[in-house]
Amino acid sequence: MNTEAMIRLYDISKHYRSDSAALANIDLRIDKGEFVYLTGASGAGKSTLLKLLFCAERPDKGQILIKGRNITRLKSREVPYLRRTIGVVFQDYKLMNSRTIFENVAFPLEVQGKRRIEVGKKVYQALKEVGLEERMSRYPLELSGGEQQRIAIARALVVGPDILLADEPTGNLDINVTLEIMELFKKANARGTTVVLATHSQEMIQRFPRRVLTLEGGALVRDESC
Amino acid sequence: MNTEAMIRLYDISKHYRSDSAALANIDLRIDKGEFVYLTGASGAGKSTLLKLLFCAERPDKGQILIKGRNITRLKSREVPYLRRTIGVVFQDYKLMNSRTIFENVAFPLEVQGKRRIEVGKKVYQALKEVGLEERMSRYPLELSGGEQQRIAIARALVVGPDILLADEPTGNLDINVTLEIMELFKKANARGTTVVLATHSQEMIQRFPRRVLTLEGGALVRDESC
Amino acid sequence: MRQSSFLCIATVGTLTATLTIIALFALVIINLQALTGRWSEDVQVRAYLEKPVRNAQADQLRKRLGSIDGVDEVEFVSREKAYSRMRQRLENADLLDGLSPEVLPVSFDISLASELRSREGVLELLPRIKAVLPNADLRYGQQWLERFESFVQMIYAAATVLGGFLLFATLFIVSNTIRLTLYARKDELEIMALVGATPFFIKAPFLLEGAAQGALGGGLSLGTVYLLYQAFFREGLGSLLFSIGGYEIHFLPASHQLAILGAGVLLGLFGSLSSLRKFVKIG
Amino acid sequence: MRQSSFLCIATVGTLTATLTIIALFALVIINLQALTGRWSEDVQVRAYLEKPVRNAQADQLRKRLGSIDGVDEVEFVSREKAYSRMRQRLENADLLDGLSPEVLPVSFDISLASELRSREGVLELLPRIKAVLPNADLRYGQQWLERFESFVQMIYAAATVLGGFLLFATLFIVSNTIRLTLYARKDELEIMALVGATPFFIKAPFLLEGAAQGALGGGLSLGTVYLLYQAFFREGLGSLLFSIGGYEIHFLPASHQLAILGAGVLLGLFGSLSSLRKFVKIG
Ligand SMILES: Nc1ncnc2c1ncn2[C@@H]1O[C@H](COP(=O)(O)OP(=O)(O)OP(=O)(O)O)[C@@H](O)[C@H]1O
Ligand SMILES: Nc1ncnc2c1ncn2[C@@H]1O[C@H](COP(=O)(O)OP(=O)(O)OP(=O)(O)O)[C@@H](O)[C@H]1O
Ligand SMILES: [Mg+2]
Ligand SMILES: [Mg+2]
Repeated sequence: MNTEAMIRLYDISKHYRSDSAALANIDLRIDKGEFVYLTGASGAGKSTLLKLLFCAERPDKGQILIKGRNITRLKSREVPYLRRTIGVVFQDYKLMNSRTIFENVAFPLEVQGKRRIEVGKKVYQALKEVGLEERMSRYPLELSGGEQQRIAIARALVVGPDILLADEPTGNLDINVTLEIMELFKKANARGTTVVLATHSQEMIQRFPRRVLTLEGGALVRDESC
Repeated sequence: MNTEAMIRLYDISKHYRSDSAALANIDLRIDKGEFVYLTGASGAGKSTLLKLLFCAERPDKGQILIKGRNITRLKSREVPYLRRTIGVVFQDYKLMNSRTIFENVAFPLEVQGKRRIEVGKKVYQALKEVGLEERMSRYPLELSGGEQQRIAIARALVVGPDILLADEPTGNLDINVTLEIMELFKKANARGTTVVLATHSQEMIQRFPRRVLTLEGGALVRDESC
Repeated sequence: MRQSSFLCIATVGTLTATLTIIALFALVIINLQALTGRWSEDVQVRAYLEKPVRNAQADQLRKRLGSIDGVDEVEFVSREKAYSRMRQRLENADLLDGLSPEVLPVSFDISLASELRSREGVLELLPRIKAVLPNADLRYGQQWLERFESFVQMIYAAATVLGGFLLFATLFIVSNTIRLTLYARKDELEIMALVGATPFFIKAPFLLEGAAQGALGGGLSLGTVYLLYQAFFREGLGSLLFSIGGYEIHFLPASHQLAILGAGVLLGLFGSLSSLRKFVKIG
Repeated sequence: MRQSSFLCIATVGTLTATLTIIALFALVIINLQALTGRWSEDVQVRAYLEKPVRNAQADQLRKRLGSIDGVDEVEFVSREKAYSRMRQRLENADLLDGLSPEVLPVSFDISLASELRSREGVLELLPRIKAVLPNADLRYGQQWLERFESFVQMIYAAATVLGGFLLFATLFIVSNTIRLTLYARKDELEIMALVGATPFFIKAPFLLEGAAQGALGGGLSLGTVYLLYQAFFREGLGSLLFSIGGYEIHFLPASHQLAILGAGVLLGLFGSLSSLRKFVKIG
């Protein structure tokens, strides 16, 4: 435990409804530069855990530290600045349908006030890495499911985030594209990005063995380093 | 070729944009009671092909027969009646967010004017088969990604359709649930439903070997019966 | 349909607001009409005769005048009557000291059939009176009558343009609002079509909802106008208007109330219908 | 923002419709005000004296009357003047055959300071005149003046209620419409927040858009009103109104035009602002 803790959860619980817990008493430490799988059955709480990490949901109980900072009671005007250091691939993509692919991927950069030329270059680069630079001027609804998913990945990676949270990022992708995407994640990881990847795919975990966190009914039941 | 043809495509082409073909010169015959995989890389045209079969898109060229009937130039007031014989699992689920899970699954039955008691029984049964009968009174956005996907499957199966078109129906499901869902599809298939399942998962195809159609850049490049 | 309560409130609210404007407008116009209708009852022609006439002759003239088409009643004002009237009108009777009845002209007071009680009606009637009394001096309070009438006419003309535009704007705003609420639900409309619903099956509940919202909006607007009427028009104006001669400001008559409700239902119905045509597309 | 052209049209259209109603309303009220203001210039008091006075005395009285607070001008009407006026007024001069100037009363025509040219003003002034001329008979066209005034007042009161409600309804309808357009884009607003945009970054373009739409709506409404004015009010009414004494119906003055534009911008801005508060939520 010499390395720095990137994400630290202390006794986290989350209930959407009073009768059932989506997450229960989670304690967890993820170090800087780690690559972690988050797995578990459908409805186990994977997405919920990720949502807590970028303040899309707030825990009912417990504390969350990101880079040593307690984000549990972050003021809402500070939330955007936290989010800028985190790239998120949403399970349902969350692309803006009235904006082009280019504008979608450029958005997180514009939010940070980056210069136009820089934005253009970075967006092109990110789209090229997911193989969709030719779709740049289309709208999300004009793309196939897998293409939309890759746009979501490009948007998460374009800012060079400290943390990458990817929720089922290859659910709609064939194996070849999945391998390419995993290469991208590993490259980002090698550059220092801490990666948390929620997935149900055992195949992926076997091909790229890393530390695996397993949720079951909201509880963290296993934490295996490979 | 003694069995009856359920789906018949003659020289089908589809362009969303003039510069590139989503589907090109597809000829295809799927018999009544068959179980067929539709595979291919992301953007190969799988979803487009399925969309043509229930008239969500119209081909630019060629003819499509469903149960011997040419649907290429179906009048728009006849389209609903075609769709009632086809269950569709959409790649992006397409649940109605302002209606409860129960109402979502009941909708295709109500459309057909089924009696209230019958609707209630069938919906409960269908939700039970995907393991979500307890989520009945929630709204789609209150479910996890995989749960929403299973609701979409329940809605497609609840009517006992002649044809089931499933577009990446287990992309967000872990292996256990996937196996259960495949059992459901096989059961429906055994009852006489013709199944066309678009997927990128080689694992699924290996576990349940069936006829596999492979698309590449809009062209049908392989048609392998196991 | 939990999430759509905002959409529902938006539609009903807009319907209520626009119908209230229309109804308030109708309230004002109807009362102006009633008030000016009442005042116009005073319009009459007075014919001063060139020289005094004997009673028998006056009687004969009175009959001839009375038989004119458009004349309601005729009263002969003899010199004595004119003098006593003047006496009555002047507070300070001393003024009449130097005046004897003989210097006053005799006249006929001719009241008009109700449909002629306007400047135009008077102008139509004058030649017919002139035919009977060629040398009489005919007076009918020109200046004030003309002003009053042009005033009323200006208001009616303005009301017509404003009211016409109001109706048009209401139609536009309401159908716009309904279209927006359906736009917000367009994904859902699309999904319904994709799982086999016929256009009628999709539209029917929205049309019913539109009609119900329209009826509700109509009812609420009538309620609002009634409250405004009670708060501002009836009491407040009653004390403001010192000499409207016992005229009491009315609320909208039942027929108009029904028309507002009906307009609400029709707006809701056709607003939904026209927008649904746009958003419900099969295949 | 391709798909949102419908939303944009909806907002601008609603803004245009509502602002047009307001502007038309203002147009009518402003012209009524100008017209009645002009007519009220005729309001004057005529004081009939009990008995004839000599010129010197008349002059003295005239001066005293003229120095009364609220009196504008005073004219002495001698018997001769009264006779010639009557002659002028009566078409058929034969009527005056039996009449000599001596039977007519002398009077003062007292015109009022502009702020007193109303029934109330007259009533305020009467005692002061009475103080100078205790026995005179004071007349000021009571009946017509009263009616005309109560009529005007009723219209103003109605205009105030209607106008107030109109402003309120406009505010409601416009902010409602803008809220609906933002509701239709609420997924997008949510996504922006999720990828790290600050509320200001999200809101700024929508506020700008709202202000621009408001300005556009204001401009279009002014254009619409100008067209309606040209088509209906100026020509059409001009020929309808036979005796408004050369009064020409005006278009809205520049200050009001600016106010309409400003109202559009403010409506767009605050409509967006209040709705954005509802839909832009971080964390
Ligand atoms: N907004 C919500 N309101 C109520 N319940 C919710 C909500 N979101 C999720 N849940 C419930 O919380 C539990 C955990 O959901 P979560 O989305 O975290 O699961 P998951 O592990 O991501 O599953 P999946 O693999 O299917 O995406 C589920 O039972 C789900 O029904
Ligand atoms: N509405 C549309 N407008 C324009 N192009 C489209 C549209 N829908 C799909 N396309 C394009 O057509 C091609 C085929 O799309 P399709 O959705 O059929 O692919 P797919 O095989 O289902 O891919 P995936 O596995 O990623 O879902 C893609 O290149 C896509 O970009
Ligand atoms: Mg999930
Ligand atoms: Mg697809």
